[in-house]
Amino acid sequence: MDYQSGRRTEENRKGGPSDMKSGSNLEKVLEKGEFAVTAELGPPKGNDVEVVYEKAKYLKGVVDAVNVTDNQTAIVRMSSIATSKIIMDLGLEPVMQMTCRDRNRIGMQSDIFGATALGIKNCLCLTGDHQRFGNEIDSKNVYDLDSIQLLSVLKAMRDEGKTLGGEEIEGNIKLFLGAAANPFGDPFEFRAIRLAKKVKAGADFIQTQVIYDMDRFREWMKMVRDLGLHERTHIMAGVMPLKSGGMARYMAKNVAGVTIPDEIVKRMVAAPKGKGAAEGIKICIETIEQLKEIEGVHGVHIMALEWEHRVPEICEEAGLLPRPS
Amino acid sequence: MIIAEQKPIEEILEMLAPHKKILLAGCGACVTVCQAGGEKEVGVLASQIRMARKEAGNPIEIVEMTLTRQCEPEFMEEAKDAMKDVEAVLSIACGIGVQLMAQTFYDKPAYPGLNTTFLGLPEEHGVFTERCAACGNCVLHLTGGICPIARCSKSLLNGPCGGSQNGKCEISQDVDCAWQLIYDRLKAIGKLENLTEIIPPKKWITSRDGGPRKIVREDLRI
Amino acid sequence: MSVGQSVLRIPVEPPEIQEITIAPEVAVVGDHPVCVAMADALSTMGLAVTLIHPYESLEGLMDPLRVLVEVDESVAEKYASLTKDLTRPSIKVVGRATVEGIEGQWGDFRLSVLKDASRMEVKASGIAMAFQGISKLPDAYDGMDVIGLSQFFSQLDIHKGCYGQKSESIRKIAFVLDVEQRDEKWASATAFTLGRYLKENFGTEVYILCQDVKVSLDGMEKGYRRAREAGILVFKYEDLPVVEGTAGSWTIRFRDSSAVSKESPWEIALEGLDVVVVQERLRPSENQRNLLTQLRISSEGGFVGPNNPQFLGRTSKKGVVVGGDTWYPEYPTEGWMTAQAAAEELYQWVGKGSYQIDVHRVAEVDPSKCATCLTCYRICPHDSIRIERYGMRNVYITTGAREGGTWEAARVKVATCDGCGLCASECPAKAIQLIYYPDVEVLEFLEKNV
Amino acid sequence: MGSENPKIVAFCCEESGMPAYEHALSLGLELPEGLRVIAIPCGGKAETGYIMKALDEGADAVMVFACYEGNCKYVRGNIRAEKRVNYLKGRLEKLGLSPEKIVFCPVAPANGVRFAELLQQEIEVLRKGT
Repeated sequence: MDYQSGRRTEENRKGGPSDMKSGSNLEKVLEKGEFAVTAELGPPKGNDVEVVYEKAKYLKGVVDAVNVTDNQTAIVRMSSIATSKIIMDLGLEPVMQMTCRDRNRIGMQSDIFGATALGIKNCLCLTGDHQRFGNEIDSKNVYDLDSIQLLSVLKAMRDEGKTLGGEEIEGNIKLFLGAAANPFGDPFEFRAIRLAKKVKAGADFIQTQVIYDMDRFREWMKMVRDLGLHERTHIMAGVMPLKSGGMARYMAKNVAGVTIPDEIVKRMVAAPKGKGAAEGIKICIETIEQLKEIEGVHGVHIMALEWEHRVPEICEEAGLLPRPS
Repeated sequence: MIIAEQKPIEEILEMLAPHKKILLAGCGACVTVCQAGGEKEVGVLASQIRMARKEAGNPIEIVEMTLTRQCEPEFMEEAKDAMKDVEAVLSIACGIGVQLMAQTFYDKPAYPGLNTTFLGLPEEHGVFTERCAACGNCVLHLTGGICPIARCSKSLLNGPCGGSQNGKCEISQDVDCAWQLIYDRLKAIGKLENLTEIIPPKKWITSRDGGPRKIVREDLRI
Repeated sequence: MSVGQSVLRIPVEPPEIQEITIAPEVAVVGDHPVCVAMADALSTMGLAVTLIHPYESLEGLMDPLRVLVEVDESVAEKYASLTKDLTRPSIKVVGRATVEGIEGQWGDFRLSVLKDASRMEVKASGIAMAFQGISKLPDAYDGMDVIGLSQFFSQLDIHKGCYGQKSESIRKIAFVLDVEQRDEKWASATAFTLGRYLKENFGTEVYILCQDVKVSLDGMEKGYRRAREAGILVFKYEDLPVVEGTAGSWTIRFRDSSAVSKESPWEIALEGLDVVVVQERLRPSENQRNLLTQLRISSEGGFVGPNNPQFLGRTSKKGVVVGGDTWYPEYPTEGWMTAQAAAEELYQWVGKGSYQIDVHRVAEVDPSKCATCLTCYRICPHDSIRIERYGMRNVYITTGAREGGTWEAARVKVATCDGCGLCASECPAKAIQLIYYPDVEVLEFLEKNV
Repeated sequence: MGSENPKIVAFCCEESGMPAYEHALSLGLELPEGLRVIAIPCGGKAETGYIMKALDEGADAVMVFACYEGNCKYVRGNIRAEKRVNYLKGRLEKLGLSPEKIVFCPVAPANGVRFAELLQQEIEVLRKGT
């Protein structure tokens, strides 16, 4: 990694010779108009690097970039920056996730300095799950910034070379900025407006919440296209293979922000014993096939948490391989 | 108003363990209205403490009194005589009252009998909810009169997070999603365009984050 | 050591009597035929009555009785005499009008009335109300094409014996009663009367399914017998009858427990029914609920209408009565009875001119302690402590016998206070005492005797 | 003391508890020696303060005799009393005392037998507890 590239010149301040925002692989794939594929990797609940190695092994070569979660569901894990650096050294490209829950603007900007210095080029800005869900429910949350404000701060750091406080940045921040969108949250009519705000704030790409309810997603995409947002950002649709009928039922009932239509739950429940996982993967592949056909969808984000080893097979079956190099 | 609730009785008994005679001081303002520290609660709590101590074979004497307001130095006078004969005071006012007790009667311990909980209102008789976070920089004109700082679990300023479902917050079905309320209200008053504007990062310096706050009004100083 | 049993009784102080004057004028409000009967009764008692109703004419107000007037001669008789009597000068009829708000207390109510798009104020010492209810099909039959009893009642064409869009008379009809509310006699009375009328005039086959046959209502025993004689079949069920099919060709299946022992009821299927009428649930109308809320009288439970088995017409607020089983097209005989009872109840409050009040047997607020927390205002069952607009502010107010004017603390309206002590026991500031029975009596008794 | 001849403070609603007590007397039923009867105009007048004061003064139990649900002359006095009793039971438990020391007893005005029975039941409960 060329740590010297951080030095700012008039040339790269404008975005560099190639006019790329970050020059990341994900950015390249999306800008070329290819159907991009990302996956997700949850860091270990400790410092056991072997866990990261194991998961990364399956993802290498089958996806364009890998999201590294930031203490997802408020459970304490290895930091997103460190894990990102580790998988980078293994030859994968990380999308470093950053939530607003745990750090204030000082901590977040500082971490961005550090992350970009380490060569991390993609950052996904998230609000973050409330700590009520995690294993430190007594903690104090921060939410100094919200995800939209975080996007605008990082955009200004990149494009204007200034911190939120207005200080000149020593060096040159190059980042491909992402944000999440949940087409299934409420109020539904507000969801596209919120996406517009994220795009306006600086989201270069969007990864959506997992999609099972295609009808509602199509409706949302229509609202998105009506606002012209699909041309101003790259929308990557989230998918997650269901592992069993029980999981389908549980998620349909208990996970806020996820809706699973009855017919999918029924299909999962009806699957013969031992075949649930296969059915889940089949549904996932069908979903990807359908998503490819929707105007404005530029890629998929496969969230197979603790199931990283099934990602290659999903990509293969869904005709997403080989990935562009 | 300030909403408070009584501390668990075990905690109160532990605080009072070293004492044989105390003043139990209620407050006639907010905590009376929210039914946590008025004269009635003084009586009930005093009986409760006495019973517990009697049961433990270590009786305690309790002087009961309810001050007009525990947040005004002048009203502290009301407790002056009573404080002479007691070892300590258990105040069932908000945290402000306990502190003023401690400050006024400097040589005697002042214990908090309540947990001061939030600024809110009774949604119905007996149900209190938080409404204001005293952030020092009001945004209610932008958010349809519903405070996202106090009422959104994440104090978000630019709309609901992905966890908003059926009008409820992701943390609990008992918590309304503030941004759903804001959306509905702005829709009702035809101001939905407020939501398309990005509210920039908040200046938390006016909040507790800027250090203890103080207002000096020269025009009022006597 | 035992001191033996001891008792603390509520002290009986010599009463401290004050006299207040109540003007003998009342307002009768509502859209129910019972209003007419109440107005009639109150006026007969010598009170000045203002009858406020939403219809063009009194006939409109009496309209729900239209069908029964034609099928029952006793109803027709009463109907005729009522509408005639209401031309009396002591009754002022305000038609095309709705009451939007009520303020004040016993002896001093002020009704805000909207008439022909303009507002007027009506003053009254007491109020009698009777509203038609809104009907909802029982959950078990909701969403089906069956019809509610009150709706059937109002849509029946009495001359042709047909109902709804159809022009030929009904061939086969079943009434399913007692589905959710078991003790409403009006429904049985209405079903039996209408059923017999259809049977006798149009040869309709009539089936009545109920849980109990109610004969306690005036004339019901006779009505029941005549219906049986006319050939109406009455069944008793325990498990809810199952209704199948569609309008025009219904089938009802149930187990009849009337004829044989409970252990072996008959399985019965009634087929080819044109119409199935179901006794619906009736709820107070929005207008009534609104007025009851303003008067702070509970409309669900509490002391209103059919939920008030002990005192016909009485409510928890002094000087307000509700006309009997008010929110349905009740059978007139019952209606006249409740109207009479309500009128008599109201007469007690406003008919005597002057009233003696024991100002001792009430609660009193210490304004220096009151935190204006509204607890007493919220809990008072008689609405003796309330907030009203005074000038531009909401203040606790009373215009009671003891003191007048406004007050920056809660104040008890002496005239309406019954001295129950609920406010005193809930007051978080301990600012309220019962004058006749202060806390100290109880506390001293406890100190001495326990 | 307690278990031998427990002191029971009975708050009796004028509309139900008191008539039931009088009825029990008129029937010549045996009522416990340690009974202290306090008449109140409505069950809802049994304040938390009264109940706690009675226990604080050394009563072994406090019983609130009020009307059955739906029968309160003052609409919800009996319901308020029952809620208060339940609330205080919770507070007693936190003190490590038996929640059985406070009971809410709906009773009909003409049921002196029931009144006496309820007292007897409470004495049994107290005996078992000690």
